[in-house]
Amino acid sequence: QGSNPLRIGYSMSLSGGLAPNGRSSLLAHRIWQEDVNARGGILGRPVELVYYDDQSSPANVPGLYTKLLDVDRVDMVTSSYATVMIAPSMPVVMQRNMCYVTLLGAGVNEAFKYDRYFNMNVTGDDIRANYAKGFLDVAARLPTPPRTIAILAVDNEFAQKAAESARYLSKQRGLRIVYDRSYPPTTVDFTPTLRSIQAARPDLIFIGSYPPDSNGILRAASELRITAQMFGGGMIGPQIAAVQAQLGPILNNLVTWDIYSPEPTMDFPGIRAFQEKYRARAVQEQVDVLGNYLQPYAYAQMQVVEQALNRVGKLDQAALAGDMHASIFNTVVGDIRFGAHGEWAEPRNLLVQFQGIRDGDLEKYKKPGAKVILFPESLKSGELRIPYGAPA
Amino acid sequence: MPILAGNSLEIAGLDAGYGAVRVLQGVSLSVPAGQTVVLLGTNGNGKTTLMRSIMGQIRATAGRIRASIEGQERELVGLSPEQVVELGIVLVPEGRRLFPRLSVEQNLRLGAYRATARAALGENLALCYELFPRLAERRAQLVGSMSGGEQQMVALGRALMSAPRILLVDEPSVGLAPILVARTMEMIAEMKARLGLTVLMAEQNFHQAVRIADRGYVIVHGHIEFEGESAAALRDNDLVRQVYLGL
Amino acid sequence: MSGALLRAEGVGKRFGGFTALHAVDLELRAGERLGLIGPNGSGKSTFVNCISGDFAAHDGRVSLDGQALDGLKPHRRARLGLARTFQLPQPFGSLSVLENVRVPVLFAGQAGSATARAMQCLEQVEMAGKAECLPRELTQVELRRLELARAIALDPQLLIADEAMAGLSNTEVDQILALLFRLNAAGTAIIMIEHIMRAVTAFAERLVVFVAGRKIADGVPREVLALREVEDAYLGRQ
Amino acid sequence: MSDASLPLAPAPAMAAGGRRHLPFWLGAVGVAVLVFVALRAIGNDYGYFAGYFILQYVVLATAWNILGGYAGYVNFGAAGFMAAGAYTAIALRKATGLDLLPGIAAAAVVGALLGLGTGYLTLRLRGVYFSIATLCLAVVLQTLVVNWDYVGGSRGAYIVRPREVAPFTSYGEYLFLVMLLLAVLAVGIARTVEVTRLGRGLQAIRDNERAAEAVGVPTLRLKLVATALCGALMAVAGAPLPYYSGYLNPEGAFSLAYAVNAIAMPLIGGAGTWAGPVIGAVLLGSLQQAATVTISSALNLFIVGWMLVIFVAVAPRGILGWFRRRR
Amino acid sequence: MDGDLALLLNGIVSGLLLGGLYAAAAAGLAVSFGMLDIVNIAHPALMVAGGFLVVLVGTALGIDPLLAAVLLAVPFYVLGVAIYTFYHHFFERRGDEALQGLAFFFGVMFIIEVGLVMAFGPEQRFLDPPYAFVTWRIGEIDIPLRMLAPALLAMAAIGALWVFLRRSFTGLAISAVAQDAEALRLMAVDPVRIKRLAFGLSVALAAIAGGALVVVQPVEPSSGQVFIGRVFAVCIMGGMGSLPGCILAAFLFGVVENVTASFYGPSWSPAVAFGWLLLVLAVRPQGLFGKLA
Ligand SMILES: Nc1ncnc2c1ncn2[C@@H]1O[C@H](COP(=O)(O)OP(=O)(O)OP(=O)(O)O)[C@@H](O)[C@H]1O
Ligand SMILES: Nc1ncnc2c1ncn2[C@@H]1O[C@H](COP(=O)(O)OP(=O)(O)OP(=O)(O)O)[C@@H](O)[C@H]1O
Ligand SMILES: [Mg+2]
Ligand SMILES: [Mg+2]
Repeated sequence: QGSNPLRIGYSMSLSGGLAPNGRSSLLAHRIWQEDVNARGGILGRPVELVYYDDQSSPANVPGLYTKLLDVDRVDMVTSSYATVMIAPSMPVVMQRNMCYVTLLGAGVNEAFKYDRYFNMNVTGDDIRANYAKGFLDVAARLPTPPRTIAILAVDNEFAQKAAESARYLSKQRGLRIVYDRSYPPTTVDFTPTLRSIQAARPDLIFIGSYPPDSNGILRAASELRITAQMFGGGMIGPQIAAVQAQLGPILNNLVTWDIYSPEPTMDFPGIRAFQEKYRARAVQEQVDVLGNYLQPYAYAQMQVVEQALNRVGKLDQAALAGDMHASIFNTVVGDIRFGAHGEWAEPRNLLVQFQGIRDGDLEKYKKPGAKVILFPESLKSGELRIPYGAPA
Repeated sequence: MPILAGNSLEIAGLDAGYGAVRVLQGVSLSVPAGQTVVLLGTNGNGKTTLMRSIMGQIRATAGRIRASIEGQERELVGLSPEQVVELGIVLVPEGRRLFPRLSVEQNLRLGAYRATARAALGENLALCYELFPRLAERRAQLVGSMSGGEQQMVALGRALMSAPRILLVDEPSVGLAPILVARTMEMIAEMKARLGLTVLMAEQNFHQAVRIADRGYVIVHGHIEFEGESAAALRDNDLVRQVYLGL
Repeated sequence: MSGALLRAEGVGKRFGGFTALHAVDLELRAGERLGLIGPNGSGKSTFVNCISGDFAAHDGRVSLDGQALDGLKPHRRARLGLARTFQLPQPFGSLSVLENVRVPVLFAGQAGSATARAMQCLEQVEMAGKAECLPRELTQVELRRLELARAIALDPQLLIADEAMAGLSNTEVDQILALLFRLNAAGTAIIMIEHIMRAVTAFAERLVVFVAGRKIADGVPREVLALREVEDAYLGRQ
Repeated sequence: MSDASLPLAPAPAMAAGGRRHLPFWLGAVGVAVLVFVALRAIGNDYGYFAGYFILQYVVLATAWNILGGYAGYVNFGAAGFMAAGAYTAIALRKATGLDLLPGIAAAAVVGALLGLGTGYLTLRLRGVYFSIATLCLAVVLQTLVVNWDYVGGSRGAYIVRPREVAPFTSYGEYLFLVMLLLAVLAVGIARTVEVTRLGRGLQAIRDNERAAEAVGVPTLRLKLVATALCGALMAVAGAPLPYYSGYLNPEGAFSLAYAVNAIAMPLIGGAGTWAGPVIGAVLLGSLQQAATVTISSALNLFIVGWMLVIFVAVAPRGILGWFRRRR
Repeated sequence: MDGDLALLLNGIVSGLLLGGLYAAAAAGLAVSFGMLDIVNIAHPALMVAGGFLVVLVGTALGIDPLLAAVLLAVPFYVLGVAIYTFYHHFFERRGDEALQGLAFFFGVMFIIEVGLVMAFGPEQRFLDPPYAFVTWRIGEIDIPLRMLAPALLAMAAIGALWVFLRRSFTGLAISAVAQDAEALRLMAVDPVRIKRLAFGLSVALAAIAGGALVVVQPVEPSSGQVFIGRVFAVCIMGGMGSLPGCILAAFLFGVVENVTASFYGPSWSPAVAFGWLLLVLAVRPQGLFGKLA
């Protein structure tokens, strides 16, 4: 029995649009696997990861999870990255009453209300009330209080939720929304869109975008010399090393949502060791070289599973779920606790700002100071600089 | 003016066909320099097959095809159509085979693709429009939308553009109005005279063909059944009279 | 009863700036054998296409057996009994000869066994032996026959044969002629477009001549052929 | 440029026995029952999911074949029709609470109407022009869905399906059975088309539309029937999708994979016959499924790509073409 | 200047620049698809592969991406010749190209995409020349060199190709070859050689387009999918095989997209652009500049 491995199964996006995040999370998982096996595994059993490439296609997911559960008979399931991949796995996982720790879903459980669902994401239960809060809170303290805001978001579920939050909170705080549009992921040229935004002369520009578009948007913004007191908000992309390398000074003074920054306020136990191991292998594995984004969360995702299993001491899904609801987990992304719906009990959406960026060199992102945390108060590590568009 | 000497074709014991179907069996004929030779034969007797074998579009299974061009002897069997055309042997194919979505002029220009013809492009184009004034009027029309007769002119013109030494023509009269059949024959004769061509023409229209023919062959079921040394000899032959003159 | 089977009045057709047909009138009695001749490019095929509905004529009206055809699609006209063959044979390349003929029977024929009727049509054109062949295995004559068999299968009142004999030998021309005569004897009116004068004179009871998109003569063949304009434009000096 | 007349395998001359319907239906139902019983005996839900995955492609490929195989009109917009079906099911559920089966019926209607509309809009187009027009249609549809908040817009729609359906061991089994019946129905329809005059007419259109019209084939009507049938079946293939995955977003529903497979599968099996798409879908579908669940890396797609190339290269007339003697 | 007018003018200018990129992407297809009748659905994937290699070569040699693209055009020409040779051997020679060829190129597309993931990883790649950060400003109108330089290169390449096609016999043969390859042999032209050459050229153009793409935006292995619909649409709208038509259609497409984005929001751009194409097709099935034979 001792050498009989404990199998954790999931689907991963190793090809297709989600592959960059998929592959780097996989590397984080493998590092965790090595760490845990070096410690003697879980419940005395070595850990084995069973994963398949879902090709970033949601239609593959239900089949893969059925295979994992019915044929491979894995002991635990976790998820790949992103809502669109997690949601199609839910019916299958729920059917088998498995305890399910997922990675960066957004509001998946609002529909399913599954009590064994646990999500590793900082957004918390109420995305609408929390996601853009940092952006608007920080804006509220600007020397000249902003009166208008423009909102632009890509047509995908996460960015739309981000935009909805910005819309909701803006209205709540009496900001006038002078531009509110979405764009299709196939957009190539953002110049006309940004020019329309510019024409509306907003004080704040909130953008919900995804990696390839974030580049286009920021490039176009710099070409059009767009300035605003604050620009950014919900951009996914500037967190990624390749984007940081390419955009260089264009990122300066950009404020955006984030989940991790190597600031002293986030120096959680184990995170440096993890990132060291990760960075040592990232180039060779052709994944994000910094590991400053979801990679620590992927590691932490497995830590949650590990700690629950160790506490419960047996593969009892109901007991595991109970433990997860009740316990605090000490992970490389800090101590976390899950709320009733499986989201983090206390949301921890960061608002960060790129500061003093003069070039695309990546070394600075390994140290504090390049991407300072403005929000939440508890993790704050620097002061806001305005406006966006000013040289470093 | 081109040298008249030595553009001739000599076919000996030629066998050819399509896969298992043997169409030509031991065909021998000669096209002497500067002459117009007609190949008579009703449908499906192998005229087109012979033309295609000469051009290298069909590989002969036996026999020889020797061309003498400007005093140079060449064996044609085994050559590709491109190589045959490069030698100056040009075919006006059955069904004309024009490029329907190109204009008249583009079709004509393509005719001048072979190296020697390129040099004379301007000259030949002018000659072409002189011979076929209708084409000059319609030089920008897409060939696909032209009537049968007009297309036949383009086909002849295109062959002319290749600056041929030996011209092969496969059933030029098909689908042409009587007046045009006559005119086509005259045009072929005129092209021959102007360019000093040697001509091999497959035809069913005996009366018209024989007007410009110096000699002729009758092909029946892939065999040469009769060889007429002159137009008169053809006219007097029983086989010809039976098949073509309905006597 | 006016007696006219086909009546075309003022049929005109332009291609861009070029007028291929200038207001052509033509009437045809039931069972008549009409020869339509004219130099290449004089608009014969264009006229046929206007009658059959392949082209939308710019001007004019066409009626068959008293029924106006204008605006009807070609297949409707075909079902009303107007059959045509194409100048270049247009077989259904992936269907066997028999299936080629079954298509019109299925869509326009009467009830009964389509296969039997199709075979019957093939027998009429002496193609029964090739029923299982694919069109690419046929010779030119056979393709013409297939073309005719498909037309016959429509039980037409009027058959327009657009150069059904081009490129055929004398004997073959005679065979097709005999076939057309047989059809005609059974009551089908026929318009024959042909450049083979032997066939035209043997077949037509009336001759129409087109030149440059205009009808320049219409009458008894002997008289028409003797006309100066016809000789100049079409026959040439013999 | 290549007009509607695409060179395809010559249709087999229908033998007299080919027209008998009862044996076919009995056979088809027999096979279906056999498959179902076998999977049930294995008693493994994964079998149902893999089966569903393959069967949806059987329906999709069969639908494509009606227009593409018989009539020679290559439809690039399969994903659009499929998504139209899926979103019809979602919209119906949101509006009325009706679930899968009514959703399928509604999808059939919507798909047929959409097909009819496509047919009308593109009736003058032939060859590649038609193909590109269908591609455009899919893009336009996707934009509409993305901007249609009622069905979730770009955020996607959740369908929380019941965990159990009365006599079945699991919802997966139920879905599989539904898709199995749809597949039998689709193949049956395709075969009926093939052996009736509709199929002959479509083949005539494929070979030579002008000549078809001249011999009395109502080409427009036939094409419209074909586009409507094709659209309806494709939509039907998509209708259970939201129930299958519990969540659907436009990107997933309009995935390029559907358009590609809808074309590749009939080609690999042998286009222009009812059995071809079935063979192609089963073969390529199982291959894809097998590659996905056995190879845990991006290599699986790589292999599928190569298999596609190799298949079409070695079996240019489809698998069926191997068995059919060249006449 | 009036705000809306400036917006419109800028929409048009940026649309033209975007059109330059589309033209670069579509020109190769105008040759393979428009003239040779080869439905090369993998063309955008080839373009992206070109983009990756441009990054690789440009970084290694420290040269401008556009220059790297021009250099890469040569090996891409060879690649095109190889692909065509395979295609000819397995499909065209047997007369199976129309549909089977389509499936073949779908396969090629997958292979390229996944091949790129396996070779370079899924991360985006970029290579920014210094001028990519320069924007010219003429009155109210912005002209970013990031968009202008690729557009100019594309125009130059397409112009050269056009002159070649119009002026040379080979060009004439290329436009004839799809219509009747056998007849072409009777003009002393080897149709296979012509097609090989033309397809090689079309793939070489994919390399140039790849360079243009890299300057405009970073590339990812799946970047090509965005372009599939657009480049085919541009080809069709321009009229098959007409290069000037292709360029004009590309410009129109870019302008329609960008003006729509300026005034009605970007989410309607594709629907308007493609819907407009549908309309063009319904009214003028042969495309804007196509001729009917
Ligand atoms: N591609 C082919 N495959 C098989 N048999 C063929 C092929 N082409 C021609 N044939 C056959 O070869 C024989 C000779 O044909 P060919 O075309 O040479 O005759 P032809 O004298 O030119 O007749 P026509 O007057 O019709 O042009 C015919 O019986 C024909 O059926
Ligand atoms: N689609 C078209 N576009 C432009 N011109 C055309 C078109 N179709 C035919 N024409 C022109 O119309 C004229 C009449 O052509 P038509 O085919 O009717 O002639 P025809 O009398 O049948 O000649 P033939 O005896 O050679 O077959 C020709 O000059 C032809 O070029
Ligand atoms: Mg012949
Ligand atoms: Mg005609």
